Amino acid sequence: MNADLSVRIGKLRLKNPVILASGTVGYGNEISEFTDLSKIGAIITKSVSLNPRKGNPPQRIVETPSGMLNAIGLANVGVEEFIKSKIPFLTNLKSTIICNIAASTVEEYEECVKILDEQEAIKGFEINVSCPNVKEGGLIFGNDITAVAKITERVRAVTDKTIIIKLSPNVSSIYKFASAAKDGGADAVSAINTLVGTSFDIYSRRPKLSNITGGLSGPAIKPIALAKVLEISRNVDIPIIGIGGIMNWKDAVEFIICGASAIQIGTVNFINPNAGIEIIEGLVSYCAKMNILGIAELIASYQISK
Amino acid sequence: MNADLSVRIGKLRLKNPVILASGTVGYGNEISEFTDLSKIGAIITKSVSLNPRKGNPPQRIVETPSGMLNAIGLANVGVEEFIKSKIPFLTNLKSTIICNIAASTVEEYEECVKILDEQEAIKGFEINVSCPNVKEGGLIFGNDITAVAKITERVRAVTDKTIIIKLSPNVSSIYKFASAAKDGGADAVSAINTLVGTSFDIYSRRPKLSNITGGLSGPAIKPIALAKVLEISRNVDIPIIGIGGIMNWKDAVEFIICGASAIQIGTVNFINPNAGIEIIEGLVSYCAKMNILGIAELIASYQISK
Amino acid sequence: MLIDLATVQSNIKLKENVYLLKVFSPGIAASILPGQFCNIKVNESDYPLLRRPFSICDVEGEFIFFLFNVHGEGTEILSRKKEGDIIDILGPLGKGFTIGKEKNAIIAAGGLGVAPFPFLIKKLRDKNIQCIIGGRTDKEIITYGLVNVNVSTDDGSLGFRGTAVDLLRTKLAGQTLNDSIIYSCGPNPMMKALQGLVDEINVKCEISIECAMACGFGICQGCPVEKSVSDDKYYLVCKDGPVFNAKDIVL
Amino acid sequence: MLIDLATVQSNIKLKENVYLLKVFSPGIAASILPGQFCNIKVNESDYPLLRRPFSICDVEGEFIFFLFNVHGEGTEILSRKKEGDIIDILGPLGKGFTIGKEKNAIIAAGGLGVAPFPFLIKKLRDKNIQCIIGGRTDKEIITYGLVNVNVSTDDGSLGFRGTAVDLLRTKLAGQTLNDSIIYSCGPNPMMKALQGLVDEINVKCEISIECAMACGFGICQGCPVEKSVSDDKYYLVCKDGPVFNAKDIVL
Ligand SMILES: Cc1cc2nc3c(=O)[nH]c(=O)nc-3n(C[C@H](O)[C@H](O)[C@H](O)COP(=O)(O)OP(=O)(O)OC[C@H]3O[C@@H](n4cnc5c(N)ncnc54)[C@H](O)[C@@H]3O)c2cc1C
Ligand SMILES: Cc1cc2nc3c(=O)[nH]c(=O)nc-3n(C[C@H](O)[C@H](O)[C@H](O)COP(=O)(O)OP(=O)(O)OC[C@H]3O[C@@H](n4cnc5c(N)ncnc54)[C@H](O)[C@@H]3O)c2cc1C
Ligand SMILES: Cc1cc2nc3c(=O)[nH]c(=O)nc-3n(C[C@H](O)[C@H](O)[C@H](O)COP(=O)(O)O)c2cc1C
Ligand SMILES: Cc1cc2nc3c(=O)[nH]c(=O)nc-3n(C[C@H](O)[C@H](O)[C@H](O)COP(=O)(O)O)c2cc1C
Ligand code: FES
Ligand code: FES
Repeated sequence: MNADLSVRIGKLRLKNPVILASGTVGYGNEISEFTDLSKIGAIITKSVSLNPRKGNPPQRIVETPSGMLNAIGLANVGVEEFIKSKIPFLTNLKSTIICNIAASTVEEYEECVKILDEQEAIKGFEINVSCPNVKEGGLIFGNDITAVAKITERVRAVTDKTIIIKLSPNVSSIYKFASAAKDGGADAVSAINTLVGTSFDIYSRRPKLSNITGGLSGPAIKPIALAKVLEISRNVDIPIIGIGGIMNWKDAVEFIICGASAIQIGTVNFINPNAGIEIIEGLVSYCAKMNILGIAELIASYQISK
Repeated sequence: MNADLSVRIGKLRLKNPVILASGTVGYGNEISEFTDLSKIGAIITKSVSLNPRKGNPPQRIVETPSGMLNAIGLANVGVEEFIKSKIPFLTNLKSTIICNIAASTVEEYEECVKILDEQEAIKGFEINVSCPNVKEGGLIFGNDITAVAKITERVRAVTDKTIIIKLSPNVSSIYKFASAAKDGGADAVSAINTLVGTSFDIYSRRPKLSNITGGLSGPAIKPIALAKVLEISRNVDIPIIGIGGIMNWKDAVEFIICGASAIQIGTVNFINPNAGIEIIEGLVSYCAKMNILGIAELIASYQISK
Repeated sequence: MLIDLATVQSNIKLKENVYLLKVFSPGIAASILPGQFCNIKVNESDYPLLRRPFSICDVEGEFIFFLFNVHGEGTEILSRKKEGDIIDILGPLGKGFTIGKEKNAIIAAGGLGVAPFPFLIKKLRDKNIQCIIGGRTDKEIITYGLVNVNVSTDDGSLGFRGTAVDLLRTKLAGQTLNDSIIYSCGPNPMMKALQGLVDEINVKCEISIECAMACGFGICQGCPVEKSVSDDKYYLVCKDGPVFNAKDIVL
Repeated sequence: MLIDLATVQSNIKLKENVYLLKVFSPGIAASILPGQFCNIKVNESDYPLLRRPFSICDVEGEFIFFLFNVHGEGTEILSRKKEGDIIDILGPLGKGFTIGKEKNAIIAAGGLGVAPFPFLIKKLRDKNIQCIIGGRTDKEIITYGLVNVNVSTDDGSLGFRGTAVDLLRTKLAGQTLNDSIIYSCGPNPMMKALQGLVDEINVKCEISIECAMACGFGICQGCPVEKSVSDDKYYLVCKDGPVFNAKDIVL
């Protein structure tokens, strides 16, 4: 018999711990040509903001060693259009849909959640306080504990659905932010969003990204992400969703051992849009091999002597 | 005629901007079998502390995608032995020798610098306030602006030689630390030291490093390091020494364009101990091709529209 | 659109740095429109990280051809593939060229911009086709799979001295063009120059453009291109393109 | 110690996952002591990042042999090298085995731990040599370049059932060993067990150990091993080893 892969994140029970990360699956339609989304634990939609955002001009992508920089700039259709044109498709996916929200003001976060709370298809919210690619609402909030606490409280007040705060790695002590999120009433935190990076053309001396800096993702950041997850796990009692450079089931297991109740995959979707399902299969085999009956046993099961 | 590659760092004039990074060339003897150190701009010795340190037990090294984690734990012979057995060799190298200093207390930094200031062979000090692999003196100082300011002032008071503060990247706003170093009297800052990361064995569930976490270096971190250098360059008027993932002359040029007056190479020495000289040769060709007469023209020559 | 582990049939060096790769991929070959591209994983490992996009150069039965030049590490790895190797191909992607009722098709390509045209030419059978191919020097001129070729080189080392757009302008001068279409592909500066010419002489023109891509199929939003009409969205090169009406986009 | 771009002469698959690589490297070959190793860059690109350390298995004139098994990505890449390929080798590194006046040499190896012994055996010509080779199953038994081989397998699928150290204990029982030396190499648990045995029966023993390494020549401090006597320093496996007197280190 296969191990029980289901995990709990706040009020949500996911059929397995594999989640597709915000901004790396659009609204699900394109990737569904390559993979069976109904088998995926949860899908987090591209960050949506109150009003549509055009995003940054080209160039938005640079490849780096074992990683990539992106400066999409939260391009999205805005809440209204999201409800009209994206939710119907999402509703049919038979996965758990979590809506990621970005905003420039505390009020905008609150407003977005309030509007989307009425949508049955949306089972929870991931609050993006950590996008490195927009001037406001990104790092300004993500690197300010008081702001994170306040945003959490305000969105908590307007929804009973699961709230996940997506944390910035660009800070000294991420656990303090997790703690603030917890105190503010969050059900979980996700860690990490991308790290700030840049790349220049050595002949024109111009930044390769129109936004100058971008967010670094992919295998390059895995060791950092894992350390952040471990740091939160050892200091704060809150469910953690691990993200950062996960390419395969081994990486996923490593995050779960370090404290993640579930994991998200981002960049790998671009290269292997079926990676989520392959990871789920890998988790099943690993559990069988290791005599693990339920994957939840594995969460934060790190063996650290001291 | 070759371009003038010389650069100024505080009171020092280096014959070229290529520096071998602390902890990645030992005290120069082993690497001198593979490369002509007299051609290198400067050599920074392994961090030395007042008393010898044994360092962390094995395992100290883990390879990661395009990077490596190390948790050496500042293993070193201590100041006394350093003077006795290492300085004579260093003196003969005909490169500029900079001594990197690590300590657990403000007083220890001061004491080390005071003792070493008398050594003619030592032309400057790099103060390591950012080692992620020791409990004290590493991140505790590196992530605390007041501590960085205080350490800088105290070492400034006991030496007239060039002082470089080596900054931690594990912070939200590195430029504030550069600014504190400047205000404290530092001649330059170097950025970046390694980023905190970890790696676990998925079968034993143990950390691969005995120290649990380690410092991430290598090409994986280059985009992050470059963004930190750019951030300092755009906000603080102080010479910057760029470090992080430099593998070749193109990477070196990218850092110089982003604001570095000189660059350090670390991890690459392990793979290609002659990399420093190859980078110098690459800089000469690049300058020739681009009609650059002096490499100093290139420093912070980034073309950013807004 | 599918992901296929395709077997390399041959990989021929056509010129210094230029290769013609032939792979067996019945699944993908079955549904290709000229101008579409594939996103290729050049290695089994996770390095280099991203797939590399390449135009589909030609289709012969169950075989697909790619024409590429060695640019960096990814294409270097691809150039070393040999018969029997397996490569992971995702495609076909994007929107191809429109084949309309025009009698005359003028193909204008710069450098490796010739890549998508051998297959397009096959599909244009009943039209008058003229090809105008430009490069910096004669070393950059590739005529694989083309017909009625006119060459231009920046340095005059082969054919007309000047850019492909200069040559095109000369050729088209005085012609009536309402029954003609230009299909073009080449570096961005060339596409921009062509947009200028097309605006002047008012001729139908489709251009295939390139940009950095992460996914190639619309999920990363990494490949925006500005619309000519002001709009609150960009086009995505991978989904809305790579072929666009020259009038529709701002480069 | 030098860095050499060595040409692959052959790369033979000896067993499932086990390869014998022969390279032409006169410079390095000239100065090798048995038990030393080289640090090999398996790729031209910067990925995988670090060199991979391998014992020098044998030397024939200007050729060097490496015996390796496919463990992860690095050795996988190495296994695909073929005649004419160039690989970047740094070496020879470390301290090798001591060749003293003992009459009898007992070689005890686990799995790929046999790697350094073909060359050592050549240099031990005038001694009585006995080899004891262990593996989990017969699939792990490699006898390339060895003499007087006794085999043990954990599952009894070939030779003695038990570990190489168990077999060694049986063989040595009752012998006088003051004119003997054991040379050993194998996984850490085996080396530990051997240290126990050596302590008991008091015989000279040198072991070659492995650990993760970044540089291989003493500049990274990445390869510590604890000394038996309490000390404020570790030994470095790459410089002070990889061969140690079994009594000198704590594993
Ligand atoms: C739709 C499309 C079709 C293409 N068709 C062909 C073709 O038929 N033949 C051919 O030789 N080349 C073609 N290219 C260009 C080809 O994709 C690049 O030359 C290739 O990605 C270079 O990879 P590299 O690793 O060798 O180079 P590197 O320079 O080492 O790496 C290139 C990296 O930069 C990205 N990148 C940056 N700018 C661009 C750009 N303008 N285009 C593509 N990638 C970019 C790549 O995706 C990759 O991540 C096409 C590009 C696109 C977008
Ligand atoms: C002195 C010495 C001599 C060796 N001689 C041989 C030999 O003759 N034949 C042979 O097959 N193997 C030998 N090894 C082991 C060999 O180096 C590893 O199998 C190889 O590095 C695996 O690389 P990989 O990329 O295939 O594996 P991966 O597991 O993908 O990567 C291995 C990574 O982990 C590091 N690592 C972790 N633990 C170890 C360890 N115990 N030993 C080495 N590297 C480790 C490697 O350096 C590398 O960075 C030797 C190791 C050492 C230190
Ligand atoms: C192209 C791209 C777009 C992204 N957009 C968003 C976004 O809109 N909102 C968000 O919270 N995170 C966004 N992210 C961050 C990812 O969700 C994820 O946190 C990050 O990429 C690290 O995971 P990975 O290494 O698996 O990609 C984006 C990442 C990429 C690569
Ligand atoms: C094995 C190792 C040991 C290091 N030891 C020190 C040290 O003692 N003191 C210090 O300031 N930095 C130390 N560093 C950090 C490097 O000097 C450098 O800042 C870092 O590795 C980033 O550069 P790189 O990517 O070029 O390696 C060490 C790095 C490595 C990899
Ligand atoms: S390349 Fe990803 S959306 Fe176009
Ligand atoms: S491997 Fe670098 S010191 Fe031993």
